Amino acid sequence: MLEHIKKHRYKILCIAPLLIFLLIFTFLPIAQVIILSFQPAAKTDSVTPPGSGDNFTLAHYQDLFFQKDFRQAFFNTVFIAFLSLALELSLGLSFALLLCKNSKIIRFLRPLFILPLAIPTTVVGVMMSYLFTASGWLNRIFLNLRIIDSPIYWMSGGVKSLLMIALADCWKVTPLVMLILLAGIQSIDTSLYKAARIDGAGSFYIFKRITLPLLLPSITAAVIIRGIDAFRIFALPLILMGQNLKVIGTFAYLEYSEFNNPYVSAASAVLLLIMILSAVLFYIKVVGKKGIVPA
Amino acid sequence: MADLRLVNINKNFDKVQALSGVNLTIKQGSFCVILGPSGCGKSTLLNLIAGLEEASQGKVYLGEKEITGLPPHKRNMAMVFQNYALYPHLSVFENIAFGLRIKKEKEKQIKEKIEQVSKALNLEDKLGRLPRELSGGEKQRVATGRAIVRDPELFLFDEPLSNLDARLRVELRSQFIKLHQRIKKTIIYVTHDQLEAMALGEIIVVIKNGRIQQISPAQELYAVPQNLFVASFIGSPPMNIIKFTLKKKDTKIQLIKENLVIELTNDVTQKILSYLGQDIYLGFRPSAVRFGPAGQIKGKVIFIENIGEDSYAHIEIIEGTEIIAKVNDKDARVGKNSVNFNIDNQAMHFFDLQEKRI
Amino acid sequence: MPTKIYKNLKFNFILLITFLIFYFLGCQPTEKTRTLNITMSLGEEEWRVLREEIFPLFEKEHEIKINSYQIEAGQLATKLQALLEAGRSEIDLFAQDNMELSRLINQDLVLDLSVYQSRIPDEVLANLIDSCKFDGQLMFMPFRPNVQIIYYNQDAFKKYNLIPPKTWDELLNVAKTFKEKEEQGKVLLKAFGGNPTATQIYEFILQAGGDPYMFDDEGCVKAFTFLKELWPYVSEESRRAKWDTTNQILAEQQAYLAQNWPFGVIILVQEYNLPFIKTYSGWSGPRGEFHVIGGDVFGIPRNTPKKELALEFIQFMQSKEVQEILVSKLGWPSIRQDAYAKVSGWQEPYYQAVTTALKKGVFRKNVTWWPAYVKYISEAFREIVIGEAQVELTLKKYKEKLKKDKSLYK
Amino acid sequence: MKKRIRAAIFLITILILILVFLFPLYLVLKISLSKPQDIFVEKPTYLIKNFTFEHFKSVLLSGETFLNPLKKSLLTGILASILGLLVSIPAAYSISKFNYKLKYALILVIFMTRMIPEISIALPITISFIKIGLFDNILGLTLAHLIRILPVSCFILVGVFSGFPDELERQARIDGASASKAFIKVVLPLSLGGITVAGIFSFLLSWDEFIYASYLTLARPTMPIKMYYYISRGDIFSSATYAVIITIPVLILTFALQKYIKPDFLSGAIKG
Repeated sequence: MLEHIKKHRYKILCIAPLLIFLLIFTFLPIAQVIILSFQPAAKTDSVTPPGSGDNFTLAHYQDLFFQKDFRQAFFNTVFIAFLSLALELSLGLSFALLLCKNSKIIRFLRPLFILPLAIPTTVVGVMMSYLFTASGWLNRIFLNLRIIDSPIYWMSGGVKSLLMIALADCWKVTPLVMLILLAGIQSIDTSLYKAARIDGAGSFYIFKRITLPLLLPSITAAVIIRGIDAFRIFALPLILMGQNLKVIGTFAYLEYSEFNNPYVSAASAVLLLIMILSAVLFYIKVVGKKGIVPA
Repeated sequence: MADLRLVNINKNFDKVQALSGVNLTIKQGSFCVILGPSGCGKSTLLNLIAGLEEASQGKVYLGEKEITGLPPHKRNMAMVFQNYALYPHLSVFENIAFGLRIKKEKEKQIKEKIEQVSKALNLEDKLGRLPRELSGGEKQRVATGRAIVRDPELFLFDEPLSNLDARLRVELRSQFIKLHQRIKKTIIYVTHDQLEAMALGEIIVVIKNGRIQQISPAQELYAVPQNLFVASFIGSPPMNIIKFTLKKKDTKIQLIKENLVIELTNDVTQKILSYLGQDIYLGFRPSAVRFGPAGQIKGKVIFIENIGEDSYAHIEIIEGTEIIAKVNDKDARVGKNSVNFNIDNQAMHFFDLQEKRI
Repeated sequence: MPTKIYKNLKFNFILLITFLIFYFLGCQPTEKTRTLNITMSLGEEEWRVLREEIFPLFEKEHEIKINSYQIEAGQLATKLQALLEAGRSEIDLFAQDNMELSRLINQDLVLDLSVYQSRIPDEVLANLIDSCKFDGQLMFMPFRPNVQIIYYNQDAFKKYNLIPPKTWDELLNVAKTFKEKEEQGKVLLKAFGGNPTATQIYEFILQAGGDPYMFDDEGCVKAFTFLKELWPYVSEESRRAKWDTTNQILAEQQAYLAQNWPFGVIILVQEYNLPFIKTYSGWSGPRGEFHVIGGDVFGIPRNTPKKELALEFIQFMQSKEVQEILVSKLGWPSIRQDAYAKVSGWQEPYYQAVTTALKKGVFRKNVTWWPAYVKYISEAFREIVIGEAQVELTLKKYKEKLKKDKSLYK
Repeated sequence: MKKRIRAAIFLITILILILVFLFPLYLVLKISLSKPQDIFVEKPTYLIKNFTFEHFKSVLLSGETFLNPLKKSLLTGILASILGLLVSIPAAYSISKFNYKLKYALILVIFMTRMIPEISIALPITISFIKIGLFDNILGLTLAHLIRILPVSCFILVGVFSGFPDELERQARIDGASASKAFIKVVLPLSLGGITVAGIFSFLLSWDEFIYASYLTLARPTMPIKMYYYISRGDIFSSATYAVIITIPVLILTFALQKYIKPDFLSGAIKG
């Protein structure tokens, strides 16, 4: 083992600062949160730093599963995550396909598509509240275009609000997915398209049998980066729906800041961590090697 | 039968004139090679025939049917690319079967055809592999297999051997010839390697800057180059070309350049008499040099290249002008630095100042 | 091309680093002079008056410098807790919204001030002092009472010749008229949940003679039944209505009648100068007119070394002289009976609405489990008023839930 | 002829898409530029009726209350990006040299830090920051922002360096350069584009960060905190103006360096 380290001495030296930083400033706090989630809710006056009580309890996790609130938050999170991921991938892919030509105009217009990525989430929250209110712009446009005859009450909870949050999140992040997929598309050798066209393939067939499979590694990259953040959504649901529609992120925040229950908040955060980790590992197993290393 | 006819083809990409005034007829079943330096428009011509690119002006006919605007998959042609263009994510079997799957042929039929083709190209044990696991030669054969299995009307090869090592190239060349004899379909083969062109092509089309220089069988191309470019491009080592002034001294016709004087015998002179007093180009192959004490031309040997059973001497005849002469072991005395030689008058080529053959 | 860029990039890269190091070394303020760090959550106009006219008086008298910082009500508790647990005391005195006090108590972040009750001037209203107590312990000091007033769109009311409603029935009638005339509800209720919704229901229950914390007594049932009856005629914007969005809804004329804190006057009238916005104290229910008294209270972080200076500052702020500046310049209701000052011109009519509402003011009993109450009363509101669930049964259900959660609090 | 029509249709669809896609941003711009009486009406118009710069004037000329947050946000953003790059460039370069399995595992471990809600670990981190004296100053906020930045910049840079042909570096080593020299002389200059992209993303992540900014600032708020102040007071004009001001530097950044944003830097470690 020793000479192995000696051989890679230089590499380990480079990675050290990164891993040390991450260890101190993220792995330790995460460990603290995990420990907190198993600590009994001792009747301490203030939240003494965790690690003091050493015994171990699953009370908070049981408590979570019996809470209708948490089950609802769990469903909302999964629903929003999958909906926004699906939207982002399909929109991102169509934008990428549209913008992959390198003509001068496209190169000029492409940064415009990157703009939403640059806007802070607090600003996006404000913008979306202009759009999605009962008398907001979206209803007015739909009414003018006769798509709907009476205004949709986006903020009244239920599937409509979930769709609203997914759309808001997807608006800000689709550019990132577009850029990742654009990278994948532009790395495909164009002579493949020529060969396929000569073999008699139509453009849809080419997309299905060549572009898509070769894009799998980029799709994996997009799913992993976005998937993690989609489950972890917090700012948008809080700004747009507050306590009316909870996702695990807002549930953990409110449980801690409003309802003075740090243990349950920590437990819900840990559950979210386990959920994301297993989702990512499951995806990698399903996609397998060909989904990760480009052909 | 379906001859391929290209009529007054022009092709330009915004400012660059890729093809201009191309008229070409390729008889059905012939092995036609399109030869030219890189960037002369030969690949553009091939893409145009395949339908991957559209001609700016002009028409393309296959037999009686005009196919100018027809999309590639309606032309029933197959093409092999320089970088093979194998689908990296599909196995060799799937790569070859790609065209058949599009035509929705039955699985049994596909299996049979691929068995047959893979046996012919000895790829039987490679069918399950992925392209990146194959060697250059194997990749090349898979690309060819993919073209053959579709049994197209016409084959297009875009410099398929340029990425391979010399020995493999020679081996695959013979396979192409055998392939052509077996399937008797038209093959249009693009290359920049004139040796390959001479070896393969029944008909060779030489192109430069988008213009056809000459269309003729290999031997005629070597023996009767129609212009200076074809003359210098065909044959290795290249033909010696020197500009002389044509003079008449009492009854003798002479080629004069500075202090070098070459007298020509009468049988050669009829066709060049009209150029008396003007400058013309004299071209002669290295094999046309005849050493001997009576040689009119005196020169100094610079070095001798030995490549296999014949070797070539680089001789400087006048200040700054060198020629290459083929030397066989008989002329051992060439080792000395100064030497005399004559040029076999029958093997002389003459070109006017417009580089046209006289 | 890259190497050329790389050359001068490398040069100004180093330049930037040196500049940054100098800068951020230099910007650590060295705190030699005696200072008092206080935090509040005020509007820009309010900050200007305090910093230019009030703080200098105290600073001259005690030769100290006051550092005043803006912290949102929702973010104060977290900062105090972080500072306390890290053993640092950056904040010596804070003013906090009296709706957000329970977390400060539950996490034991403030100093018990009972022993200093005698320092409060006698002119300060007695019930105001009681509102700063938790289980009889004086944990905070009165700073500024506040009460919500009703904003209404004068033009709209004139158009349908309606008068601002003074009773529940008139309110219902006004709501029905607007709905009928403009096929969209124009009376705004706070349905977003959280403190805005809880405070509104608290007032309706008081007006129906109930005890809000009983959750399911006769008054509560009457209040919820009325709200259930009113809801169909209410503006759809109510779902997103809370204290900050109400101003926008009123300004955009999506609603013609809405209740909100007086800070809306400055924004709607002074900043947006909307002529049609008028105010009055509000309506009364079957058992009379009641309004919850909100506002801010002073608190002292447990670990501050400058407790004495902070207490002197509180006393200074409660003095007659300061109260009169606050009344005249900002139209704040005074905590003293004897602070009579003329409210400046344009603010006068709006100030009237605040004083009359204050006369009908009632203090919310301070309980540590207020957040749990807010959570369940909001859910009850959503289920009964919006979801049209049965009143008594649902209230009982949430009463049980509240009882179970009380154990989490002190 | 057919080709030109297709190109025209193609361009029109893109313009429509841009219009639809950037409509929310236009809304905020419209509010920040129009007079109150245009906004506070039953049916506000689509176009800006009468222009006014008074909101921008009032914000830009408000002196310290505007300049301080801007200065802090800009400095924190730049410092965080530079520190982020200084840490992640060497690390990403070594990670990109491992075989794909190990590389993938490392990337997942680094991304583990982003799998827990930011809010849950924000408080313990804030407490430890305050303990070591990093309260309310630029260094503290920068280190806090690095927590968000490092995983992303590492991911991008591993992608950039994986795509880098090894022959160039080997060539430099043959010419006598030591490992670090080869890296600085050959690899760094040529992957400058990818590093810029990582820099831009780092700046973006720091520029719009809210949670750590609200926990770790007292006297000197950052731009998002300042903007949240106006949102929570319901003052839509100042919040819209701040929103536009917050977006402008990023707009300039992306446009100025867009030739660097060659998309293939973003395919991440997966390009392998």
